[in-house]
Amino acid sequence: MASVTFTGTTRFYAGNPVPAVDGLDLEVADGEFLVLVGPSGCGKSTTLRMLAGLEGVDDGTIHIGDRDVTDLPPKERDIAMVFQNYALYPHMTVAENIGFHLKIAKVAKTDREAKVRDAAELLGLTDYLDRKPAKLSGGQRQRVAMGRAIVRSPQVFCMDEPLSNLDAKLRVQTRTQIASLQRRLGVTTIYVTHDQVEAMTMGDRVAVLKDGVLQQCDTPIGLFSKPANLFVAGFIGSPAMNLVPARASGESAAVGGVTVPLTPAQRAGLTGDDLVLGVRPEAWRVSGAGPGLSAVVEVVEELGSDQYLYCVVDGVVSEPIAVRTPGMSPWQRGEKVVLAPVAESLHVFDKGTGERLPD
Amino acid sequence: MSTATAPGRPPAPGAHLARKKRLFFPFFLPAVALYVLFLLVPTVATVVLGFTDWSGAGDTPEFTGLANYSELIASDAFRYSFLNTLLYIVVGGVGTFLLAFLFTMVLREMRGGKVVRAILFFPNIVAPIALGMFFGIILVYRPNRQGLANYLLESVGIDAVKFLAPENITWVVTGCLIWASSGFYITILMAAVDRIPPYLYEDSDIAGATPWQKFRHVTLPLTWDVVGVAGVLWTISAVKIFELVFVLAGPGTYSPPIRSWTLGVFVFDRSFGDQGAPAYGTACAAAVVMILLVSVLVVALRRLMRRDVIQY
Amino acid sequence: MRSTRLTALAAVSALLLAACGGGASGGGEDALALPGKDEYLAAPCPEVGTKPTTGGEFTYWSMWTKDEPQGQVLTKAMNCFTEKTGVKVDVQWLGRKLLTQNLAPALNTDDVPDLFDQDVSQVKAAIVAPGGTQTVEDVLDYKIGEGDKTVRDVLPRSVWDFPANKDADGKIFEIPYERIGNAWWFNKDLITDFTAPQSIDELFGLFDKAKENGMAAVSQDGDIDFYNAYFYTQIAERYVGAGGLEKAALDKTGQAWVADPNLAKAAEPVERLAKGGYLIDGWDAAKFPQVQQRWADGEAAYVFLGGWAPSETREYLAKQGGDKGITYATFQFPQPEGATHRVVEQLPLGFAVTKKAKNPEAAKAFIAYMMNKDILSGIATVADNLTSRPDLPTPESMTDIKAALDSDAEKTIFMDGLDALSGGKWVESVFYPLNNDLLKGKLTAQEFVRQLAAKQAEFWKTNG
Amino acid sequence: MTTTAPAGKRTPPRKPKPAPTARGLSPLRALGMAVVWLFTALNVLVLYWLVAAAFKTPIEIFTKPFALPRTWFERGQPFRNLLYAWDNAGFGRAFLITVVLVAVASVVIVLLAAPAAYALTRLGVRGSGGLTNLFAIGMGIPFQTVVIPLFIGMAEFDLTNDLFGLFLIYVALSLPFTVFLLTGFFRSLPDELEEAAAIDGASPSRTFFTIMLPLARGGLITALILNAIGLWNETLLSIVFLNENANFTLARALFAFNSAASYQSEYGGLVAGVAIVVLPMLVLYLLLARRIITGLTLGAGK
Repeated sequence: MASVTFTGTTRFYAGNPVPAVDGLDLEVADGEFLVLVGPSGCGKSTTLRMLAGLEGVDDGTIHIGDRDVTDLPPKERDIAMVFQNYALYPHMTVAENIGFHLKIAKVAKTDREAKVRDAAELLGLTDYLDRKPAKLSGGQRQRVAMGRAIVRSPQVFCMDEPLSNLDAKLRVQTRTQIASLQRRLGVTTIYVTHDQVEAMTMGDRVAVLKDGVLQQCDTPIGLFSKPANLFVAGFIGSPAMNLVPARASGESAAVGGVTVPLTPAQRAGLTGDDLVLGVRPEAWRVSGAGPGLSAVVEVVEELGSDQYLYCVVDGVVSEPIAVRTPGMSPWQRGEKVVLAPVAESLHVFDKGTGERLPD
Repeated sequence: MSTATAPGRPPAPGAHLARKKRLFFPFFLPAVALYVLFLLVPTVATVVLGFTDWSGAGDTPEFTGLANYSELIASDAFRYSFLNTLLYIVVGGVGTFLLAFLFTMVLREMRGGKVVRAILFFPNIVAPIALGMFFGIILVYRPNRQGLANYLLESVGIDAVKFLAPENITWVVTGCLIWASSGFYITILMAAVDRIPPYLYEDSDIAGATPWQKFRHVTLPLTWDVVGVAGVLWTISAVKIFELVFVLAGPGTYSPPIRSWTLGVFVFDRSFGDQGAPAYGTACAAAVVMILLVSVLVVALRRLMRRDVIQY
Repeated sequence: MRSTRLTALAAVSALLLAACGGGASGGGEDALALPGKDEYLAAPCPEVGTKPTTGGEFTYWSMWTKDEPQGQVLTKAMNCFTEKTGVKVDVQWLGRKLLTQNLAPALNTDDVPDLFDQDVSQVKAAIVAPGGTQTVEDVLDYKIGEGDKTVRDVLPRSVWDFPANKDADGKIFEIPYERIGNAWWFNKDLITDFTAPQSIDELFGLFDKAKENGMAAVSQDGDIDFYNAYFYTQIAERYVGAGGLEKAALDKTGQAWVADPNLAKAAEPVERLAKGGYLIDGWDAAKFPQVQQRWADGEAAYVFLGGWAPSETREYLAKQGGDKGITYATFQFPQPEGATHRVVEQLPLGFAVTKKAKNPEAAKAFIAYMMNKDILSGIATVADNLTSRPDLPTPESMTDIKAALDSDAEKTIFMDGLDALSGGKWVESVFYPLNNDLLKGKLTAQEFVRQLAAKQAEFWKTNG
Repeated sequence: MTTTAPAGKRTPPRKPKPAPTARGLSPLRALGMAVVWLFTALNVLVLYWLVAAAFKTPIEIFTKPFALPRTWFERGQPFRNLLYAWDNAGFGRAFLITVVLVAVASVVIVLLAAPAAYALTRLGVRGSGGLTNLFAIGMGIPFQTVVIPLFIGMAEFDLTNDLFGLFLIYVALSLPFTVFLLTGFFRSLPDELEEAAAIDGASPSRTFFTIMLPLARGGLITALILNAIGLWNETLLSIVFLNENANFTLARALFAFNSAASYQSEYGGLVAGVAIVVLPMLVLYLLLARRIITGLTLGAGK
């Protein structure tokens, strides 16, 4: 086992002056499950492929443990990778697929077979060892891909969206399996996904990337409760946090008749008078009248346990504001309501820089 | 047109299919008629004529049973033709495919690979006769005025080679064949290689596979079916090699020495070729041998190459 | 632009056809051309002796190409014929392989030419044997446009009356217009102190001397089987006489080759030629005609070739763009020791008329017209070759060959007609491969005849 | 935690670093690279030689194979060799004949093969598979096998030494490959469009002409090009079936010219002749390389 350290790691692609990954500084602790998340094209896969040695590193370094692996070929890095498409060899049986890396590494046949059997047992694949991948279900294939990774007992797992080809139900199921497997094996894991639910549920820590730049790396709770900037705030959480522009005046900020107090630290951090208030859907108080933003309910989504209201607030925000209320609340479409944010759950961002203002 | 069916509902599939099927004969007959008339009937005729003695020119064919075949077996010219054809198919094929395989290992990840492929492919669209003439000129052995090939050899300090000497000519032709045709097979194989998902190669990279191991464990098994088809194509085209040999191995005016003949040259020589009255019967018998050879080889190849179909 | 000699060269046929006699000025090629070429082509057309009564047209498939000297002569002949008779000639310049590639297959159809030409022995093998020709004996009595002279009056009997020129009915099928002999050729400018060899030893003496002078002794285009065969057949004929080789080749047991020790003896000089390193380096990797061109370039002293040697090499030298010429000289093979026959090889080239010809009369009239001295002389003046009429002038380089052909020695067809046996298959599978090995020094004289005997017995078993 | 890199801090490298996998040169890879480049360079060299030699004198061809042509240019006759070949081998006429013959034949081949391939793949007629295989077998029959009976048969109808006869043969003998190639294309077309057309009330033949043919256009063009190349280069049949210079195709004329030019030491003209036959294909190839290559591989991959 070993830690993984990116130091100023940068990657360019031919013909593109903007780096795909820009000066990434990131440290993954030994045995940690780190999820890289971000929209497509954010550089998360590139980061993983640099770690695996499938991409060159144009600047900076990558260390696994104390070893500088920046320029090492993949096989010398002692990593295993699970691909999005599993990369199963269609002409090999399950057993051959799982044992392929060992075969290349010239592991003796009996030894190899034993390891393959162990891995198959661990993953419940024992009955399928003689099948070709084409004869397996999606979940089984996914497990074969996992088996191929764990059979090597590597120092690091690299997983590139390994669940994206599964249907929704299986995905939920498998994600817990992977997470628990990882905890059991204790192998440092870097896991790439574009699905923030996966990120939040699986990772010890989550690193959010955008345009090749690391936005924030923190525990799921940390990300949720203290998003470092507007991007992270909007990316984590579903429905997304409502971002309401406001104006600072004196010790408070005002928007559409609502006034919220600003801490001295927040005031000090402001670069101008414009700021953005972040309010999660559950942090609104809804009432028929009183102080707050007057809005009209446009859509009501009834989930039974919860209810989501999408409310239009004229002249304040262009997007409807999402509001979570308890299930079976009485709100109707077209109804006029007043929305007031809960002061202690407010997130305050500087509009100019997009950065979170300290509490 | 199908007014009988209610709007929004497809016409009964049976009716539609029956109407479609009526197209079959008008569509199929012209092509198949020409095919039968110009290819199948003549093939049968050739088989029949192979049992006769016939010199054409108003003469009538005379049934002679297997005489043509025993003449073929006894004929040095035929023996050389047969063995050379076999040599071109086997050695030329092995050489071409080895080269093509070597190229697939490199071209896959090479920059400018597409341009290189196009350049390698070019000889395939040149008329074989032009290739033959062209090789005839560049392979000239003539001290102080060497053809291009020997000029190059001498300019790097190697002694000129008598490429066109009869004892070398089969090998030279083999080389030329490989040169001229490998581009085609490289292209076919590379198209198959391009269909292999890149992540399989990435996984082998992570496993630490060498280029040979990647070829052995990924490229070859996953292109096996295409290799099989390409092998059949090679066999079919190599059996009829004619112009290249005729022009390259000989003075161009007369048939080349029998040592360099192929079955194609043999048939041509006996029917339209060198001196003397045509021996259509013998030529037909040799043509039958060509068909037999190609059939046997293709069947053998298919059997040899048989593998499970790969499904991704 | 048109003043350069190369323009002239490029457009040579056009210029010549247009009869621009004075045409191109002093270029290399013209310097090498025989005097009289321009005059010949520009000369007015002679009268036609026998005019065809029918047919406004006939078809002629030619063994020449348009641009070759013979092609130019024939073009002039056809133009004149058309001018004088109004009969058009539809000519196809098909080259040397017209018999088997064009004519023989066409005989299965009704689409045949009226007239064609090729050497007697090839025509006999490919066209006469399956009955594709009609006799041209009647042409012998056609007038040729020189008063009352007929073809028979101007052609010596030996030119047309010989067994190889007879069809199944014993009638002649070809009227020759060109006679080809063969000889050892050399350039008098390079070999100054030449004396004709009287024995095989003296011949090799010449070769040795050439080698001492830093030249290769003998040039030889080794990729043409029948060129390689000349050495052996020339010598062997002197031992066994005209027809002797054919007789040996027809022996079903093959034993004839070993029964007569002279046939092995005749191979000894060839073995000596091979093993003594007399042949020019690269002769065995030849691409015709490059090795004879090397002789023309002076890399080798001697070359054994037919009477076409000057016309082919002269054209080569001209096209090289150089301006050095050759003073052509020849000598015949010396009589080998103990040989009792005096034999000269010849190869008449002539016209034949197909059996299915639609306009035979016009074609035959043209044959007769071709024999007119003002037409036929072009074969000598333009094409550098011997005509079938002994009374016409001879190119200087041909005088020795002509003397040999006109001598009272036995005459035989080139290679004693071996190449026509069994439709050419005998030489192809029996003789050529072994002869090539002999000339390459892979076989001794004894091995050569022994293997010939064995191979031949095998051959006749299946080709009987 | 937050890092916002100042814009413009990083300048992209001239070319991105390759992955560490590509860097290690195994002996096999090194060999492969060497052979690939050697081979490619040789092909380019040979092409250059051919084009250059078409403008050279024989001495230049053999003594200075790499030099640019000079002599003919100095003499103001740069195209002398090409003109010579054009005039003396009858390439002018042959060129015209070949272009017309090849164009018409290729079009007719496709016109006949496309309906046949459609009938075999999409009409759901029983036994289609077997019939398709029957056509495929035709690809394996060497021309030499049928040329004698064909010649005799054509002679019966006075179609030897006749361009129409050769045209018929070209069309017939090209059908197996073309039908086979096109079955692949038609098979890969989706069913839905055909069904949609049927629902819209189009008759089956109308569906074929207005829906399926345009959809298979790529395949048809490929078939057209491949046949054109094949027929342009075809030599054996034209040797057998054409006797008169007036009828000669380019390859046939080149074959005749080859022997004549050697007798006449006409190396310049000879190379020029080769160039005249090859260069149009080169031009076509430069324009259509992708199409030709994908077409061929498609045809073979099926």
